[in-house]
Amino acid sequence: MSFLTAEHMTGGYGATDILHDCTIKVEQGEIAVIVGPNGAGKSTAMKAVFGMLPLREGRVLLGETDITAMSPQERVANGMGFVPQTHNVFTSMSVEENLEMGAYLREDDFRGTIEQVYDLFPVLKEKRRQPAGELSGGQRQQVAVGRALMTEPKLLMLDEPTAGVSPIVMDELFDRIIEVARTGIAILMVEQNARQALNIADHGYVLVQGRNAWTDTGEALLANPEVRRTFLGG
Amino acid sequence: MDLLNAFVLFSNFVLVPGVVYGSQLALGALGVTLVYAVLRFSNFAHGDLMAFGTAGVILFTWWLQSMGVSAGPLPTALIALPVGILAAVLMSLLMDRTVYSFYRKQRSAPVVFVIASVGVMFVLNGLTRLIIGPDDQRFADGERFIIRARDFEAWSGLEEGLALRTTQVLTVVVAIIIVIALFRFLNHSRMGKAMRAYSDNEDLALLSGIDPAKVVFWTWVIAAGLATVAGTLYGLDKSFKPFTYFQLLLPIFAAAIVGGIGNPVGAIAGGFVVAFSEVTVTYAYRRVVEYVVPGWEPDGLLQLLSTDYKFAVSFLILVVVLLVRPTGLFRGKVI
Amino acid sequence: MSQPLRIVLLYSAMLAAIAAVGLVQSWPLALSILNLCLISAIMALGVNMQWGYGGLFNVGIMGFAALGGVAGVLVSQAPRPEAWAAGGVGLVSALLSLGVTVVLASYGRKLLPEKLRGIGTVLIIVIGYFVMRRFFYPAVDAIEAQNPAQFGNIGGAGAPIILSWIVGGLFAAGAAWLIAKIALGLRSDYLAIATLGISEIIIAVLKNEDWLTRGVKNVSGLDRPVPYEIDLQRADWFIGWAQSLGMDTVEASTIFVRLCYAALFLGVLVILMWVAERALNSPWGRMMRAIRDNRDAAAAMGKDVTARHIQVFVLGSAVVGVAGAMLTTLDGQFTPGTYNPLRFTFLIWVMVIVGGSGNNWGAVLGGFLIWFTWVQAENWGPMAMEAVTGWMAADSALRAHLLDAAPHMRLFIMGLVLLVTLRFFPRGLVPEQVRR
Amino acid sequence: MIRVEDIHMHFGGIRAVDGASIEIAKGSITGLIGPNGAGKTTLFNVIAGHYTPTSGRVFLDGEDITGLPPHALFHKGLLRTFQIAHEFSTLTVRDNLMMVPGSQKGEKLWDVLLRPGEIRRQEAEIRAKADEVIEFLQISQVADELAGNLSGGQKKLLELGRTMMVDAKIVFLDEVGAGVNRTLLNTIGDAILRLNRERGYTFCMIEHDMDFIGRLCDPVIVMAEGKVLAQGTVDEMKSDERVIEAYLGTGLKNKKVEA
Amino acid sequence: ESHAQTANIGIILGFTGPIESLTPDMAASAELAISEVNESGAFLDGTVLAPVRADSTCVDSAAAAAAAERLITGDNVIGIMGADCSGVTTAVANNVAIPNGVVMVSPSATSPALSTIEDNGLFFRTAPSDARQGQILADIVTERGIDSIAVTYTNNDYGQGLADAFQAAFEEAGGTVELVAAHEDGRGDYSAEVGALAATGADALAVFGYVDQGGRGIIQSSLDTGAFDTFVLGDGMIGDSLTEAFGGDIDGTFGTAPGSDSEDFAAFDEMAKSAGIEGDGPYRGESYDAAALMILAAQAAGSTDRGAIAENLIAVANAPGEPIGPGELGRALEILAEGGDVDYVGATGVELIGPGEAAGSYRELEVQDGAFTTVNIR
Ligand SMILES: Nc1ncnc2c1ncn2[C@@H]1O[C@H](COP(=O)(O)OP(=O)(O)OP(=O)(O)O)[C@@H](O)[C@H]1O
Ligand SMILES: Nc1ncnc2c1ncn2[C@@H]1O[C@H](COP(=O)(O)OP(=O)(O)OP(=O)(O)O)[C@@H](O)[C@H]1O
Ligand SMILES: [Mg+2]
Ligand SMILES: [Mg+2]
Repeated sequence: MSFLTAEHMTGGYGATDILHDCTIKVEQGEIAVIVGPNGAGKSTAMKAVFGMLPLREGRVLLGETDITAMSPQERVANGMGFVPQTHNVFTSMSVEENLEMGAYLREDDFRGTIEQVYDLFPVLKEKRRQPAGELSGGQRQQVAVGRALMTEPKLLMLDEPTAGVSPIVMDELFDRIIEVARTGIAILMVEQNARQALNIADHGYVLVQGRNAWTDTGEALLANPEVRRTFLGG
Repeated sequence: MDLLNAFVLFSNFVLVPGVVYGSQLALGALGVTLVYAVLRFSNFAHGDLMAFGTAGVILFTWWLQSMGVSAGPLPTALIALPVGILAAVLMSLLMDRTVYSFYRKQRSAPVVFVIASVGVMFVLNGLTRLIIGPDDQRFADGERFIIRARDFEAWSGLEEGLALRTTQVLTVVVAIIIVIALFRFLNHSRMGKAMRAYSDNEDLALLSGIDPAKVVFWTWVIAAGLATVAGTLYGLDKSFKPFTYFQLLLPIFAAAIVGGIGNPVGAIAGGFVVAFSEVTVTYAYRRVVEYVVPGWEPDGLLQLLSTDYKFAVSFLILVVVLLVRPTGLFRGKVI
Repeated sequence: MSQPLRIVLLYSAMLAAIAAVGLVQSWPLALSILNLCLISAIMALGVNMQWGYGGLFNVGIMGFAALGGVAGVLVSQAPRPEAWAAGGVGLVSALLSLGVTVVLASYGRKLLPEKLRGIGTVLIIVIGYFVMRRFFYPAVDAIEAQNPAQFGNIGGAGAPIILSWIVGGLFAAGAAWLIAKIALGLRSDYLAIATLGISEIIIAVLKNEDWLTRGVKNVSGLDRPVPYEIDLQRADWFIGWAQSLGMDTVEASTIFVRLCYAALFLGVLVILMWVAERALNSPWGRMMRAIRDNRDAAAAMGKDVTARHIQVFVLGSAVVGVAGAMLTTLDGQFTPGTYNPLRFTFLIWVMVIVGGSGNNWGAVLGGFLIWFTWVQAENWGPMAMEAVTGWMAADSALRAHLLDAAPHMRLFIMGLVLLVTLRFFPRGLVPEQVRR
Repeated sequence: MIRVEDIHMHFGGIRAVDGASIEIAKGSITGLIGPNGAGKTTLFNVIAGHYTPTSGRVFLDGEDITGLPPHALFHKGLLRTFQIAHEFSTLTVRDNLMMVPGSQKGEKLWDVLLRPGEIRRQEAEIRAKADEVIEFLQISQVADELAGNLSGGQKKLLELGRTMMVDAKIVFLDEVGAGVNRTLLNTIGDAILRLNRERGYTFCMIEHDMDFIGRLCDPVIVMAEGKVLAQGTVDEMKSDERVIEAYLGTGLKNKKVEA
Repeated sequence: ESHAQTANIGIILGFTGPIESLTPDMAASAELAISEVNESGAFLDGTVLAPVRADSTCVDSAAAAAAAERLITGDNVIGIMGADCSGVTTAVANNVAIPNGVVMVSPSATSPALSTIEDNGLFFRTAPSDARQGQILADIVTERGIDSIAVTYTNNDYGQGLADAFQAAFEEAGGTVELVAAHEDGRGDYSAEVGALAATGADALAVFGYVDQGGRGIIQSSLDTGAFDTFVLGDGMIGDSLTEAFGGDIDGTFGTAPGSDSEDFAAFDEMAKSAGIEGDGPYRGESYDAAALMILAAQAAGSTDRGAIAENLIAVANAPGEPIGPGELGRALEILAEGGDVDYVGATGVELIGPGEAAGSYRELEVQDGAFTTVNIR
């Protein structure tokens, strides 16, 4: 019984299903990575797990509790954090306010966490007063991840966190993600920088057209020639 | 001395009325701007919401007066204010429940909300007249003047008088207080930030654990409150007539937008821009000039433009401002 | 439901409703409603071009409609040589000096050296303004002195009023072009308030410049493109014809006249509709939708966004102008007081959105539905109130109060209809279709 | 082909681009890399006419094009993609592509009314072309989907696809790779090479994926803090201290410990 | 009687829109005449009259025409009391009433242009023309020794017509009009107008508007700023709500209102109040008279035939005949039934001249100790 269990998820945005009996599991302290071609349904799967997509079939369990019916903000309250792929910052609010919004539900003093985020992404400290909408693509991405970290979730979901960030930041980010995982947080992320991602992943899911195509450990998938050829660019 | 006369004259006919009318518009514009900022649409029902809330205040005021309650020198309406606000709030929430919430779920385009608000406007328009009728209603009481023009002349020994009314001072004071309060609320309170976040990116607000229902609720509470206060102050200062309140909608929107819609500070600035562009441009400066430049007796009235064009002028100035600052004086939203 | 089917159903429902009015109340009424529906539909079509295709938030419709009306006066009114004799020269010279000023000012900006540019232009404009006043006011006074009770204005060209439909379109187009040049840089609500402002200015001018169209003194008794009922009632051929149909001559005449109008209006609507449909379903329409979706990307893909915006803004306004002229023709009079934003701007917007913006069939249907409700609510309101208060004691104060308020149920019902329709058709009765 | 002379682009106090001068040789595939916020996208926006620079000049084949509007530059054969996808969300994917070609008869109202025949013919051609591109980008299954409903990566592909609809002189690609599946990215890489070799397109691309840059680009320009930091072949850059320090870094510190 | 047949009378006024606050009382006054007749039971051997209201919106000609169309072809009214604002009135007359041969009696449309429409003798009005009132006001002002005055008028044909007439007459008589400024009704704020008017330093301010519209606003802010304290009022401004609002502050203010002698109007006012018409806006008397005239004309014609009513209207309005005041409709009906002649005077001293226009005489009123009192008849 894993920490997050999303099984047999079937559903879509309209008439046609995008996900077909898709299952994803994450353990606490582990990193699970979803890879797959564009339009395979990775982001959709993430949204489904987070309750932003009506599921026709399947259920989502967090720990013991069935959260299939929960609204997104309730899931946040239950310790889930999510960084969407697009539109993932409050463009009209300053960088700092973006981080504060991440800590919206926290009653304790979160100054410390903000500082940690600034250590992780020094640029943001310089730009703390600037509206996030004026940031560069990569800077936005950093704000987005920072926002999610602020919630101090038990399960952190990231949809392509490294898209458009420079290599140095990407490495930093992965390092940080590993550290976060070490603190016992479950991490589920979608990545197109699949090699680096699978490198640090405990489990990998390859999604094709809304179905689980391969499911294995990170190393195993990296080793799998078929997977390499068709999804990791040889 | 003459300069002083000139100044008093100018204040009496331009400065004071301008400031007061400006604050009245500003209070209205604040409500519009808030709804726009958070719920992302221009709420055409605001004028009639003002009328509705004020009607509530008036009815309760009458009852108080019949009970012999009064606020001494201040208008009784101030005591009745909470009741009117409550009425307006309930109405707004009802309208949100029955009308707007549906389109939020649908994720309809802003313009659909705007048109829906026109529908709400019609409905409120009918209701208000059903309750209190279309006629002119007077409910001001207490001390009307702080100082009358004549008394001022006598007191100051100047040739020109300066009249100051309780309601005028009241309006300005309240306006200032509300603005400051609202500003702190939006920028420093938790709910205030949540509102801005929600208005910026609804989905992401969800992901931060913000409860949209709460945000919407508070937005309407504040907007309705503002509407009622603005309406009541206006009614006290001038007089209450539902149709006039509908007419106020245009200058109010003008104010909100020229200031930069979605931006509270802008709403205030806009209010004054509109008010003063109405008053100053059409004022006949002859007597002021006669004081300032002794000996010169201009034969004309030194009126830049006839008052027939007062409304047109205020809009003209507005357009010009927008051409210089395309998103209003204070960088408003673009949706 | 497929779109064509839906269109057929809704349109026949609408026509049935109008027919019902004819059967239950009277045919002249039904027809006069129909005529206004047609005009409203054309206005809605114009607005739809600007919003539905171009995403331009024009809230100055009132102004363009009014300009169309002005055309009605200037085209059809009898010429008034004495007025021109009195102030013609002055007026023309005023216009000339205005033109000269504009030209000088614009050239001045280029020619003058950097430093003097600002003050230079201002100076030119100020001087020009006073020169213009010099000619303008005497001329105007002279003209307005000419029998003010009856005329006191420059009269018109004495041409058949139907020409004014074209001229009105041109007037509106001209104004729109100017406005576009100035204001189209603005986005969404900022453009809205700017256009609103400009339309208010137009109306203010029409109300106060008596020499042009008599200001608030109104121009009435404009001639008609169709026969007068009175004449028909006196014409033997018509009387005979009416009797052969077994109809009362008076009613027959009113019906006949309204049918003539209906035919004319329908003609215009059909032509415009044909053009609009062609345009919307062409690569041009695709380009407009692209621009509406994302200006930057469209520009990057080589589309001249500004030019397209001006184009569609001018076209849409012209259509509104035509409708405005038609309305003046139907009323047989021009009354600046008529033009208020609620009736001539917001109501039209309601038509477009309820009908379905971005879809010509929708906009037209919206025009029909909303006008129909607008007029019928006028007596539904009181009827509803009667029904509501029926059970109360005849002399109860509450009942009296409610009945007094009955007329205001008009707006109330209007609002309800609007909200309900929009509730069940959030994207409009005939929504913009996704072209697959 | 493109010469950029000492461009400054300031937003209020922020110096997004602060005196950058670059040359893009005809027929080259020039890479533009640099840390987040270095000013790359802003520079693109200046070149493509979306911003008028605070100071500095841009030349296309020796002609000064500073401050020309984007649509004018398009007709001069200068195309660009957007880092944050700018799809036409209420148009289908196919229409997104079909609207691109310039000087379409059907975009002139008169012709629309008077020359339906010609237009139909032209549309047929454009449609065929669009379908080719769709085929190539492997998005046929969503060809008739509204672009607004595409997945993040699909939108990026659409961005690229639009530049393939016309014969361009020079194409600016702003991180087309970000969020695109690596296998597909390789095929895209091949396509870029082919367009470059066979049709003589000049490319300038911003990328953060060094393998991709490595495969395609020569030379590579490195920007940092609004200025050009270094320039040369990929390998030179990879070994350039400043570049490593500012941009590349030294790879993952903690490798994953086996569970 | 149960078997009595009924006839409808149309009342088309702007129940919604700019003058929505004036019209209810106007309509009620017209209905007052109708119920008076019904109670008398003397109309066309017991025919019962039923008022049918319709909304002219005051501004929307098209909507007004449609509403009138409904009255005439739907409810087949015998005649129409209305419309109010000149714009819609002209539209209704030209496009609906006249084509259908239906009588229209407007209580408030004063536009001179209406005198010249080809009305086939179908259009009448009980509101006197502006020209005459302007003249009279000018006389009064000069007599009171005021020689410089500022004028503001509500920006419609009534206001402008009256202002023009007044200015002409006043300057004729040697006075100076410092400034004529229009004001729009229903605006939020009038300090701009008052500022300009005050700057003229004129002795008094003439206000030609409506008592509970812009006119009130102007007076309000004039008093507040101490700009003027003497006002010259047109008929639209006469009303107790004005004195209730400003009481003694406007003592010495004077103006004119239609009405041959104060008794008649007082009598009407009496009836109105007792019938529960609290308000005191303008045109109530005219509305009552308008309805009364149509009914009497029908009685004189001995039928509710539309054409016949038109033919008899002038006759009942003017001498010769027994003068009829307000509240005497029953008597009038009797007389007419017996084939006698009546000269309807009504609340406002109706006298129809030329093409169906009223040439009423005027009462000169002055505010004394915070109440309007008639000081003279002209
Ligand atoms: N409109 C703007 N207003 C203010 N600052 C801006 C604006 N656009 C960009 N900036 C700032 O300019 C700098 C450069 O932005 P730019 O988007 O060019 O970076 P970049 O090199 O594209 O980075 P990335 O690789 O992350 O896309 C950033 O620091 C950003 O904050
Ligand atoms: N809002 C939406 N409405 C309808 N269809 C959608 C919507 N969003 C995505 N889709 C469709 O669902 C499919 C999967 O989308 P999704 O975003 O999950 O892909 P993905 O695996 O995240 O791809 P990428 O790697 O490019 O992000 C795509 O074919 C897309 O067209
Ligand atoms: Mg995705
Ligand atoms: Mg970038």
